[in-house]
Amino acid sequence: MVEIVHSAAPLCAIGVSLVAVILMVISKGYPNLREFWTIGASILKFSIVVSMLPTILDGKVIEYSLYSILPGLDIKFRVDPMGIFFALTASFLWIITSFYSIGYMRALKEHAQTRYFSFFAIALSATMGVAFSANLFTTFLFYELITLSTFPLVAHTETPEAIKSSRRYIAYLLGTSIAFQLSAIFLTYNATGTLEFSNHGILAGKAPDMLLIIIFILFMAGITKAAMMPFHSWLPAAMVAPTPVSALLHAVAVVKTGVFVLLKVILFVFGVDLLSKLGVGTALAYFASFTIIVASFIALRQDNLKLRLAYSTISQLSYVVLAVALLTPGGITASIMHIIIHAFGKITLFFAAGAIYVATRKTNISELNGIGKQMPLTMAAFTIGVLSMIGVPPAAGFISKWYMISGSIEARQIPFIIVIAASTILNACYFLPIVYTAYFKRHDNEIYNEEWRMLNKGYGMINLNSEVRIKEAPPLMVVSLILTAIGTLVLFFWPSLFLELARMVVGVVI
Amino acid sequence: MNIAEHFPALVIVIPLLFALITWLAGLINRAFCWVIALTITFLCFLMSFSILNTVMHTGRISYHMGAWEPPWGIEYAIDYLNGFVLVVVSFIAFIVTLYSRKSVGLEIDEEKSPAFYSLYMLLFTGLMGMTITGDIFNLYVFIEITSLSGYALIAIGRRRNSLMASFNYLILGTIAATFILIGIGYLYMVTGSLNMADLREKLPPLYHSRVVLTAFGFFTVGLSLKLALFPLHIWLPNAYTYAPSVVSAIMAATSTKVGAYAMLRILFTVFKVEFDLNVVPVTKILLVLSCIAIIAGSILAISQTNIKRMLAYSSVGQIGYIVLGTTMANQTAMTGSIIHILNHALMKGTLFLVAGCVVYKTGIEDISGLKGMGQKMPFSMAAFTVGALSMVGVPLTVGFISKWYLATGALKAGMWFILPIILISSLLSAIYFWRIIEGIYFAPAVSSQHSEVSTYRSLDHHNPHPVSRSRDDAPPGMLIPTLILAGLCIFFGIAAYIPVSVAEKAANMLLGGT
Amino acid sequence: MIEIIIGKYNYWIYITLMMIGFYAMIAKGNLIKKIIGMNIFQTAVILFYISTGKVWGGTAPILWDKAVIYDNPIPHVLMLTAIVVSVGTTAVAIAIVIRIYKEYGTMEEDAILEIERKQAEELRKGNTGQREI
Amino acid sequence: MIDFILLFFLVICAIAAIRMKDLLSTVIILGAYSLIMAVVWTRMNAVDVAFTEASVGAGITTVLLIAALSRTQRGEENGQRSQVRVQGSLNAHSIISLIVVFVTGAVLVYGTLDMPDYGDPNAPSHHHVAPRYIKEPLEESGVINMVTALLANYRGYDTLGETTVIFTSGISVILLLRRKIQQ
Amino acid sequence: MKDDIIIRVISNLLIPFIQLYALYVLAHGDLGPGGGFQGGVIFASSIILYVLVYGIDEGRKRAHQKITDVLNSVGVMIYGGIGVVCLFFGGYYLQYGKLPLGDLKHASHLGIYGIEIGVEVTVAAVMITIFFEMAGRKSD
Repeated sequence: MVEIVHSAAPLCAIGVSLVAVILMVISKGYPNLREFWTIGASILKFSIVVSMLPTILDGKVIEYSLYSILPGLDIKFRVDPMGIFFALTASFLWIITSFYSIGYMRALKEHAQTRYFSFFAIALSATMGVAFSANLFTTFLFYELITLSTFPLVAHTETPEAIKSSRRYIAYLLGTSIAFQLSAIFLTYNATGTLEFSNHGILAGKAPDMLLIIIFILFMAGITKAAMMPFHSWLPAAMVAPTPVSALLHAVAVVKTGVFVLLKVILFVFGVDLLSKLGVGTALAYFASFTIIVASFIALRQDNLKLRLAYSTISQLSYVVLAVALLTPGGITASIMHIIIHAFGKITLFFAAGAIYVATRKTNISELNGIGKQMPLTMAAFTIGVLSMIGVPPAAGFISKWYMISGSIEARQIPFIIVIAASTILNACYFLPIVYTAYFKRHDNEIYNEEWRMLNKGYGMINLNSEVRIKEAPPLMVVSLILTAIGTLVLFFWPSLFLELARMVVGVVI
Repeated sequence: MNIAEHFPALVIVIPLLFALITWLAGLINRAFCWVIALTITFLCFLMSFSILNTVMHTGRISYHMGAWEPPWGIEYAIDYLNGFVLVVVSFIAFIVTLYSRKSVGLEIDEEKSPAFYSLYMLLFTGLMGMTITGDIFNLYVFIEITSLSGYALIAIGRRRNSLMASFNYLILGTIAATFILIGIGYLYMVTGSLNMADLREKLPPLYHSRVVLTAFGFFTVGLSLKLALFPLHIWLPNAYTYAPSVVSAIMAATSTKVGAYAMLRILFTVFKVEFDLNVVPVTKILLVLSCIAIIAGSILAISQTNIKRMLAYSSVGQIGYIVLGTTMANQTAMTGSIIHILNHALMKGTLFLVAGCVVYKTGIEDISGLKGMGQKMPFSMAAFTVGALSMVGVPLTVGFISKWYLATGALKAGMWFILPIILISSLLSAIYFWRIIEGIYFAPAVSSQHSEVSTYRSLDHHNPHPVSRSRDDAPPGMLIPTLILAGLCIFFGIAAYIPVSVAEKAANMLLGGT
Repeated sequence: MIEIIIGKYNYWIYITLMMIGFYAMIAKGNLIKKIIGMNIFQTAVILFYISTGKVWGGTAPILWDKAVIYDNPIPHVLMLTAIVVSVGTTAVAIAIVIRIYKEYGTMEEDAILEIERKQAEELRKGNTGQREI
Repeated sequence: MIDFILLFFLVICAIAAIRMKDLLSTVIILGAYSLIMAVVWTRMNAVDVAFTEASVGAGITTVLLIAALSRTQRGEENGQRSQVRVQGSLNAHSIISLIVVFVTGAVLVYGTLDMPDYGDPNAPSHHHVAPRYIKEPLEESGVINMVTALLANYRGYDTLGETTVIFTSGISVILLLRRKIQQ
Repeated sequence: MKDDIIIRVISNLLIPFIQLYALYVLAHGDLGPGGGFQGGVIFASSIILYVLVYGIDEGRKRAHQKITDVLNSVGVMIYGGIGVVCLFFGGYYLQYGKLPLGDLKHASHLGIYGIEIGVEVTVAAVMITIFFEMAGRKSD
């Protein structure tokens, strides 16, 4: 039996950014102070999470039950290896993203920055809440909170199309979670009388198989944040948001929350044994494979950089699902690892995209000819990210791919190896061209400068004459994207900590 | 004399007498009216609270009017259920009264205010009386007091449509009351008793008598008319739309609830639960009707452009919830519907009060006019958002508690098909409320063309506020009550055990437990 | 069968009366007619009550000798209240009708609805037709 | 027999009252209806009720209705404003109403089948609480008119409610009709 | 109709008797049919007759608006008040027996009279009010 430590640390980790929100709103008029709060909160949050790490590594579990609304509806937190894993990822990336978005927002002189940073912080607390939640109700609570608090970020620009796509965003996320997730929760509670997560699942033997399968399907349909097809179209739509939002929320917080909750449900509500007994795991795996392939094909056809990244996200998320659906140690390890690995890789790519936009106002891949010479650092980081996505050493993507393959071998599921291989090729097909354009396509100077003048007339940021000149984005942004790129490499060379956590998870669930 | 022992009588008599005094005082100085109304509603709230407290400790209270023991005299019988409802009604009334001063000052001609407040108090008295009485004929009398004052209060809405709305309400209300009267007569004929508890004892041998069945049918139809259960809701939307804001608020928040309470009384106190389940298929009929009501109400609400009308239709749906819970006749669901009496009162109260604030400030009544209000009236709009989220049933709001109990209750009763209905209606309400919230916060302020419409909608002699994005919220006198209600929507969503503890006892009692 | 009719025919007459009034309430277009129907309806119900208090050979419930049979006084009392209620309702209804006539210049439901429909259209067009109280 | 004729008259009056086009005569007929009703009740020994009906139903109500007519209009026009629509809708409407009415009436008749016969001295309603009211008015209330005793004493609270209803209607009428400042 | 001598005389003759009769009905309510309610209505009808004969403004002179307005509520107040008084003498609400007016029989009797008076006042006043409010000129 695992030893349980009672401590309010998880609560602090969640609360700190909420406190920060208040301070931000108070210091509305003083941007520097406000940004200071953001940074301070993010660093504090990260350190709190880290402070919990040793306890977890000792094989203990931190619990804190905050309040019980009604019997069965407790707000309760439990920090287990998986939770801390996710929390580390999110909170660390928040630090970097804060720097990045400060640079971004100021460079573009965006409006309503206080609202932006405040809701950003709230979203992060909600993410922590999901990471640490000990039962389905708490999860659902913070899951909804993420949805609601990210809406203002998606709708940030308040242009008609921003409103339109944010409406689709809310419709998908709120709608499905109310319709399917909530009903799944009701059914679970009715069947088991509890909503607590437990290592070997709570549903085993509590209901007829038919009902269990229905509940499973409801959960899968309800956790739309995982962007499984056919419930994926909110993610591309959400790309109208400012790039940092896309970066953190749609590459890390929101979608990762989706897959994280999915894992939680699969491992701690149903349990590996039950699922393998029901045989829905394989079905889910096929579903995921379908998403992987189709999304990759759609990504091929996107010219808008962010959209292509979005579709790649959709397929990458399904990696996680696919891996866990194998229900083998290797698979589970792979899916957990892929959460962080994809997070670092994808955020790098988004940062790069944002940097390019800030520096040159270019959003389409076809316009990026020769950008590599112009923004060498950015593109270097971009390349690393791409490698990680494809899964080529020395980028971390290789690790997850490796475990995935071993997992499918354990599961004797050769088809999925083929799927992975195929998708790897597809990744290469839609990412390498970007790198190629960026570095090796020369561009005719005349048109080039012409373009430049037109482009920069309105913004009056730079007025360059005929020569191509190095023009990186503001330092804050460049630094942060380089950091994430380095992170990707680091994860390849020293993944031990995270592997350790992943193994602990595998240890308890199997 | 021990005053506390007479609270059951006083909680009705005091507002009644002061309704008269309000009228007299109004003849001297109109400023008194509001003060008296406020004081008395608050006093009643305190009294009902202490009554509920006593009930929780000592169980059912029975007060004999004129010391004539039942069944000879009229009895006031207070148990967990109507103790709870008493507190809800009196509290909401207090809040709305607190709010009313400015709003009434705007929407009612000054020299009419004494009559208005007097009738307002009478409405309140009637509601309290319907709740507290233990004698079916006395119930009828109080129903009539409530209805009569209601007709007049609706009819003085500031647009002429209110007259027709009120007249239709009068006709249907009279039909309902007369049906109830017929029911009483039939029951009296075969039992010779008018006392609810006594009837409960005397009826079971007669359960299969055609007279009793007919009486039951007439009670059900009459009360359904009163509480506007679909499809007998036709009077409600117009009435709530054209009535003065204060009246819409108090009626939407309390009178339909009291109707629902009376329904519970007849279904589960005068008749026993076995009757409803085994002898007549009433629970099944009501089940179907309420399901239709829930869905239809939400769908109709979506297609509205006028805020108050939209809220009215959503009320139709919410009433469906209350009835739905009772029809499953199991502990959890019943708790759900009793708790929803409170929760819906809070939510709808909040929303209608906000609607009143908007009318007061800008005269806007249609949804498109709310665009950009987030900047203009931040606090009111915050309250609106809370109320709306709570209607959708987001966790940590009262709405979620009701849905939780209803859904789990439905599952306990093995009625799976209820679950999708509840969730679909949540989705629909999410749609029609989200549309508004989005407009409030993420849309530019209404264009000049809009503001023209709005000034047209508003009173000619009192529209000093051109619609602008500049910060200009409702006066504190209206804002504070609204915020209190909104706050309670959250508070009871978190501290749910407080009302639930009462509601569970009440549900248990209704279902024949002790 | 026949004794049922003998015993019940007057109930059925009351019910006929009620239904006449009820019909007028819901079917008539003229508001005054609705009010009149309302009166008939309520009076018929009262008649029904009173008849339930009748006892063959009973005398008016005014005590002068304990020996005699008296009619049951309870329905009488209840119906006193009911009559009062009905006159109160009628008064309010009439008041509303007078106001309606003042505003719309007619007492025909359809005509009024017509006017309201027109008003709603104007309102959609946005040109003013606001009234003062 | 006389009772039957009176009841028959009542039905005639009722039908006439709602058939008449001329509202004034309708009101007059309603007054007649109330008077006959009062007579019927006297025949049933409900003297107090009859008295009230005579003064209220035949008296006040009629007066008020006539007053209303004097301020509005006399004839019932069948909504000339929109002849076609009105006619069409009216017919459909009245058919539906007829169905509703017949159903309701049928249910009521169904209910009567189990009722104690008219005037049956063994009807339960005469034996549960009534005897006390009949025996005790003098001792317990000091009056010999049982109705008064019951009205003012045993069920005095209902009567308070009833008086309140009257007050309510008075205030309502004031609220609705009183002109602004009356010199 | 002011100038019709016969009607004037007859009504002048009748009105006092009608009002007297109203009081009689009230006072007699404990012995025979009648009571506050019927009495009130009859009293009101006398005023109505007066108005029919002499016109509204004349009528208003006799039954002043202020007075009727006040009496509207005074009646109910008497009624409710008696109930409250019973409380003060340690009884339940409306338990006339507890009133310090001799033995139970007597006390109840007087109590009943009291409330009947209350009813009569209110009913009369309200009926008069309603009539006056409704019998406005067609113009308004």
